[in-house]
Amino acid sequence: MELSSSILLTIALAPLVGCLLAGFFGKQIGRAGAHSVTILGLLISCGLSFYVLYQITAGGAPVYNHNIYTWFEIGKYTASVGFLIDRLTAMMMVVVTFVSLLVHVYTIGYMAEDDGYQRFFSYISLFTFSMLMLVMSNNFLQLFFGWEAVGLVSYLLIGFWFKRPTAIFANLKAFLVNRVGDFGFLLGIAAVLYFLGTLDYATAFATAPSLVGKTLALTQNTHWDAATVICILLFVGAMGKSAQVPLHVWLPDSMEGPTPISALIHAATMVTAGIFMVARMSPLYELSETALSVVLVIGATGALFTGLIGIVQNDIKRVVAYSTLSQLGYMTVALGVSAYAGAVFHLMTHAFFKALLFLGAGSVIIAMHHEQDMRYMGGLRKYMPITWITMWIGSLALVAFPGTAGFFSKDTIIEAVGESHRWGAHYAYFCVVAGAFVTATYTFRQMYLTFHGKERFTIVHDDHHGHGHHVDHRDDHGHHEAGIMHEAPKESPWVVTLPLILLAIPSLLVGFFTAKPMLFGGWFGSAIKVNEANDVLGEVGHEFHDAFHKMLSGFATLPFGLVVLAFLITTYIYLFNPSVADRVRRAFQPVYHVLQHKYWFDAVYYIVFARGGIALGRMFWKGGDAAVIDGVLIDGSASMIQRIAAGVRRLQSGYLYHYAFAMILGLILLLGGYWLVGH
Amino acid sequence: MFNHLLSLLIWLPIVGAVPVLLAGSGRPNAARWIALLMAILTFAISLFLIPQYNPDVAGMQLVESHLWIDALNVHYSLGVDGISVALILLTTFVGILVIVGAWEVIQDKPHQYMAAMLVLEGLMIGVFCATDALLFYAFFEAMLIPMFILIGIWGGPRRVYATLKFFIYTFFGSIFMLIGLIYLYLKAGSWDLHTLSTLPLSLTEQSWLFFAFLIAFAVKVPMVPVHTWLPDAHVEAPTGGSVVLAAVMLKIGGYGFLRFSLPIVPDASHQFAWVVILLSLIAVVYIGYVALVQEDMKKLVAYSSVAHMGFVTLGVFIAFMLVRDQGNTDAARLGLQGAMVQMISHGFVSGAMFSCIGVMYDRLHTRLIKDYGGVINVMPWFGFFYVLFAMANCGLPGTSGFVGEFMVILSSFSANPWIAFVAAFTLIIGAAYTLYLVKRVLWGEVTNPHVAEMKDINGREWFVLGAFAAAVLVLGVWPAPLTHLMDSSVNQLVQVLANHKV
Amino acid sequence: MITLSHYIVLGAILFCISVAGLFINRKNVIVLLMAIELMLLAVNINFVAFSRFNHDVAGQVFVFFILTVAAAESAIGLAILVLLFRNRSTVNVAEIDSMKG
Amino acid sequence: MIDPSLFQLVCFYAFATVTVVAALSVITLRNSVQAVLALVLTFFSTACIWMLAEAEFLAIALIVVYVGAVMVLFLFVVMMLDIDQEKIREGFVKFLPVGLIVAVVMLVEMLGLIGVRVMHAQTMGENPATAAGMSNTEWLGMALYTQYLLPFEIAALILTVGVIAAVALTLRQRTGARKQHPSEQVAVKARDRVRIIKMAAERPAESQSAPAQESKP
Repeated sequence: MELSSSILLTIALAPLVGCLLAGFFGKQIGRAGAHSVTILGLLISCGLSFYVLYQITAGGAPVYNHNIYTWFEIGKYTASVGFLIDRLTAMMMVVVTFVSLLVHVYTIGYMAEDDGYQRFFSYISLFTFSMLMLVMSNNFLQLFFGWEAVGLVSYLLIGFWFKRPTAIFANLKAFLVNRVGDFGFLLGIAAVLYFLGTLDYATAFATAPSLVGKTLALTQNTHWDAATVICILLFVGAMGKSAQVPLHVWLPDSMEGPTPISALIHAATMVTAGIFMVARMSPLYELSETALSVVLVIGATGALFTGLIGIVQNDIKRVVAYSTLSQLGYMTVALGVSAYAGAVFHLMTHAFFKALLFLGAGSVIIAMHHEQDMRYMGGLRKYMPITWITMWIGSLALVAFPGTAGFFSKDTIIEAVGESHRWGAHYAYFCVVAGAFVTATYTFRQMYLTFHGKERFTIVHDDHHGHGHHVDHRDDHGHHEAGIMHEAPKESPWVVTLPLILLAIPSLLVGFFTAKPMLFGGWFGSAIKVNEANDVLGEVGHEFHDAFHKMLSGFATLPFGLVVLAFLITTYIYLFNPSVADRVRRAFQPVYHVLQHKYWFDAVYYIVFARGGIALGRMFWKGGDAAVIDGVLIDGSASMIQRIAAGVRRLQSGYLYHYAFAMILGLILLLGGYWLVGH
Repeated sequence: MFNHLLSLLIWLPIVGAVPVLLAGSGRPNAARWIALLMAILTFAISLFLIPQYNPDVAGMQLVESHLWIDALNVHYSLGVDGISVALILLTTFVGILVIVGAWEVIQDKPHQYMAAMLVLEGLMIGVFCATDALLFYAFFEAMLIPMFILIGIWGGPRRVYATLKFFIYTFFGSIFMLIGLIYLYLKAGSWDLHTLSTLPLSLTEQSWLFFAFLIAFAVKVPMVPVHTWLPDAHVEAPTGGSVVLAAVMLKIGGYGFLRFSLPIVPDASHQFAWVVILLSLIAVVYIGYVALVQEDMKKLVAYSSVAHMGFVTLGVFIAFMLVRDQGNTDAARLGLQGAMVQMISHGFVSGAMFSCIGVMYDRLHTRLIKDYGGVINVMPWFGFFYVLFAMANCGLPGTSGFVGEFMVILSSFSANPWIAFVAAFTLIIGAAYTLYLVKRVLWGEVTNPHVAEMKDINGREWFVLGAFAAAVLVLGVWPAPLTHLMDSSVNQLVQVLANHKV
Repeated sequence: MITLSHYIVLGAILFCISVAGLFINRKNVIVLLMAIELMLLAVNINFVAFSRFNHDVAGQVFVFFILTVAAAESAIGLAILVLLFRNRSTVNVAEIDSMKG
Repeated sequence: MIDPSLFQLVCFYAFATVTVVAALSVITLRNSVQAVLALVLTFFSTACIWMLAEAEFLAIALIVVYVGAVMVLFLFVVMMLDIDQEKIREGFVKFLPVGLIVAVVMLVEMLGLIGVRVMHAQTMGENPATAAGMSNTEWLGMALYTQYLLPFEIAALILTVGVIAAVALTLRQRTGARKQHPSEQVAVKARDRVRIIKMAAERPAESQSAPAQESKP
């Protein structure tokens, strides 16, 4: 049965309607109204997404690829707005709407006391709409629309608490770094249009093989392979959006936004748009070994080195943020070895367990009254059991404990890298395996610091101070004394815990049931194209018989060994002998220093690009515009005329006889001239 | 009526200015209402252009022609193609909004202000309609007078400097155009643009004429390095003046390139296209950096206008590289369309940005960024519009600002990837200066006690900003009607510039 | 035998005398005005002579006109002089320089 | 018997000498009145020279208009104004060389251009007026009132304007002088002359009591 476009339109537009209602009529419909309409919109959208997924997988619906309307049509170039619904899209739609729905519900609890309640709901619904436009697009233009629109919402949401200087710094940074990526992305789209003459996916992919042998003369003598240029440019976009080294700097700072959006946007969905995009473009990427190697190396670097930073972070959200960076690196590595399905699969599982971890962290933050520093937590296990358990599930998935969703995706990636012979694959293999250890280290450290060990906060009952403090908690972020609680932490309300539970289930189970078809069964069909020679997943798949056996064999792999090692070390340090942590830190002071400063990326960027840009601008302005153009050319010519006029003015003495003298001199000269001519 | 639709459009606002003036300072409200009525009437009549103009036929339509000056063979001849229609609609649309925008803001001699606006509107429509070179020139120069008055009377403290600079700059440029036109007249014996476009000219002649036109239109656009009048003029101009200046007057430079440089001197334009392209790219990058460090909001937006207009000139002249060097007419059409869409879009976006600054200026009477901060706390609706227009200004897809830049970048990649590379730099620098502005003005705590007393926008301001927002969004989400309107004219233009004249 | 040259030479001499007068009396407006009258007279002599020698009436007609205009001119010139003297109490040209650039 | 043409030549030289000498005196005499008188002499002898050229009408006109009217005007002005002669003559010697050099150079150039020898040959020939059977005045009048009528009228206009302008320039409204304004006198109305003021019938209480107290003693 053919998918109907009205269903698809409803999926995309229902969140938009919710957004507009909550945003424009927030005052009229009130808080309850705002969350009701947006959640209703999301429910419709999510339900229909599941229906579409069902239709696509089991209902035998063919791939839907139709334009809704023409955006412009100039000569042979047309740009349209339309939907391409295949299995990849359907899966993404489900992930996006499902996580988004849960985040909506969670927000009711998390933002309960915030003034911008309606605004927040409006934003996240707008985000859902944008993200759906991105994943459902059937052309590059709409992809770019969604791409930038999610960037906009991300900008708005990071700066949601716009009174905080750090938040508005972070959102500007996020937008600009993303723009650097978009810069490449837009050029990539331009290259696609130039070489393939179309913006439509289907046509572009169909004609992609014609790229072979085409080159682009970037200088007189260097000719670049067309496919490589296109793919690298597009990947620059992915680097921005999916926070790959060296454009990763915005993601940790984006934690200035409220936690629900950290979960939704900066972990589960938006940041994976880059991964989705590369997977979508697999017919193009398969044409360029060079581009894939670039992807591979950049991803591998991110996977290991950003994870290392996570180990030294004390902010609970930042640990998760660096872990997101690292996991995005894993996905990128998978793309780099042509294991697109693996990347997308990890994207999906990661969406669940990382959203879970973020929401769990958010739950902890609520309980701690917006204290995010783990050094003032500890022992929360007994106060908030649901959060504790679900976070452990998420953590196990993150460290790829056999059987969890994360295990199937991550382990497959590691194996696939092992199978690959692409340039850089060895480096990548080292990175992802070492990364497994790093991941486990920061994850367990985080769990221990938060939920286990001694309580490192003191509860001071202070009724007179208590409630007012509670109401405007977000204003006094960072003001209140660290480690002083005015009441005991308690488990969050059901709107918070319900999404945790609902996310814990897929984090635990989704891999077990879907790993085989999605990874090895060619489940994605035409959506992902892998060349025969690059099919590392196929190689891995030979050894994959069923999920259960895979799970069992997972206990015997090197990465698992590293995880266990990390578990033992962290358990010893954080549960039994906390002083070791300090000793380790002192012993590796230089390394710690480097990690603490995040390899100085931020500092260098700030000095070079922000300060440098301002300095350059000032130089251009004062030196170029004010001094040269205005000073010398414009006012200069004016003042030169003035000076000449001042000189000429002296001749204008005002004395009659001077003028008469001039006249007579003229007469004499005239007569002299006649004289000369006459004789 | 339809036979003289264009004349009606030109003269209605100009004649309508008379009753506005007659209403006098004693009855300011009467003057305002009459002016609004005239503006709305003009807009309504301009809407008739849509059914009357047939977008599938290239060439001038709704033509009128009468002999004007016998001795010089000057005709009062009017006509429109798709490009003109789009620009006329933009003019009449903005015309209403500036009058509404100035409603209570202009308390000093409102009748004269409104009358000047109406006259300006009529003259600008005249520029877009004229198909006789001397008539074009007459409108082109006459336009300066009301603008001169607007800035000179209702302007800021340095208005005298700014007005003089504005006037002399533009006048300096157009003198060269006049010389060029006189040369063409002596050669062809006609001022008719179509006749001139078929006049054979040697390459040397074309080169001289090209630079004559370039100076005139480059000042108007404005292109680097003759852009410095714009920030000063904008800073000193009243809000309405800035809006019209940015939204419509700058477009006349771009329009002039299309009407004069391309058809009359195609070979020289091809030969010197690199000059214009280089200057356009400098405009995008250099001006972007300059905008980044501005301390005055209006100056910042003025500089961003220069950068955005760089895309117009880039799109126009990239077409030569594409058609002549590569024979890629489709990409050339894309580039020209992009330039045109960028003109229209920039009309909306910059007009909206200046209106926003006007809204703030009316409340705090300062344009310095440092005096603001945290405005969104007290003016949430205003903040919504401001962010929307800021996003349009940095070219976010879904807003009109994106469409033109997108098309131009796509087509310039076909010409030369490096051009696209530099042009696409606007994505970063444009976002940087715009959002840096937003950050310092909107976000943050309220630090200035005066900001705390600011009231959110009233119904009148809502109407102005809302109308701009609607235009920005509609054009951004669905540009096809606009591109269709201009398509055959652009196509014809591409044909023309493929023809060698030498 | 009087020839044309006689007249023209006389005219030239008168003209040069008046020019010299302009120079050496550069402060006295009255003498300046008189020198201008002399100059006009020199021109008139030439006109009369040419008219007579070339048998053309136009020369004498022009003398007539020049006389008319010169009379008007000196009347106004003197009026200005009187006015000037009334306001400035001087006819010294050197002191009348408010037109200086 | 003296040859008439020779006599004419002698006369010419005599008149010319007077003219030149008088002109020189105009520019050199210290006294302005004397200078004006010298100018009158210049004009008079020039008129004589014009007589020699048989331009009788213009010669007479010159004497009547210039000597009779304009020069008298000059004299009036010179005598009327109290001019400090000494100050006016300052710099006479200083500028003399320059003036002389300029004048001499010009004269040399002019004479050179005139080409005395070349034009020497052209003699007066027959009087055109006589040849046409008219007097000089008639001859001139025929041209003036037919062919040059419009310029003539314009000249008349210029002269009129000149007179009016001269009067307007020198006219002075004396302040402080008492004059009658008949028009105002006629236009006057009764209420401009007499003003009737309404006054309260009774005095205010305070001022009433004050005189009462005074009157007591």
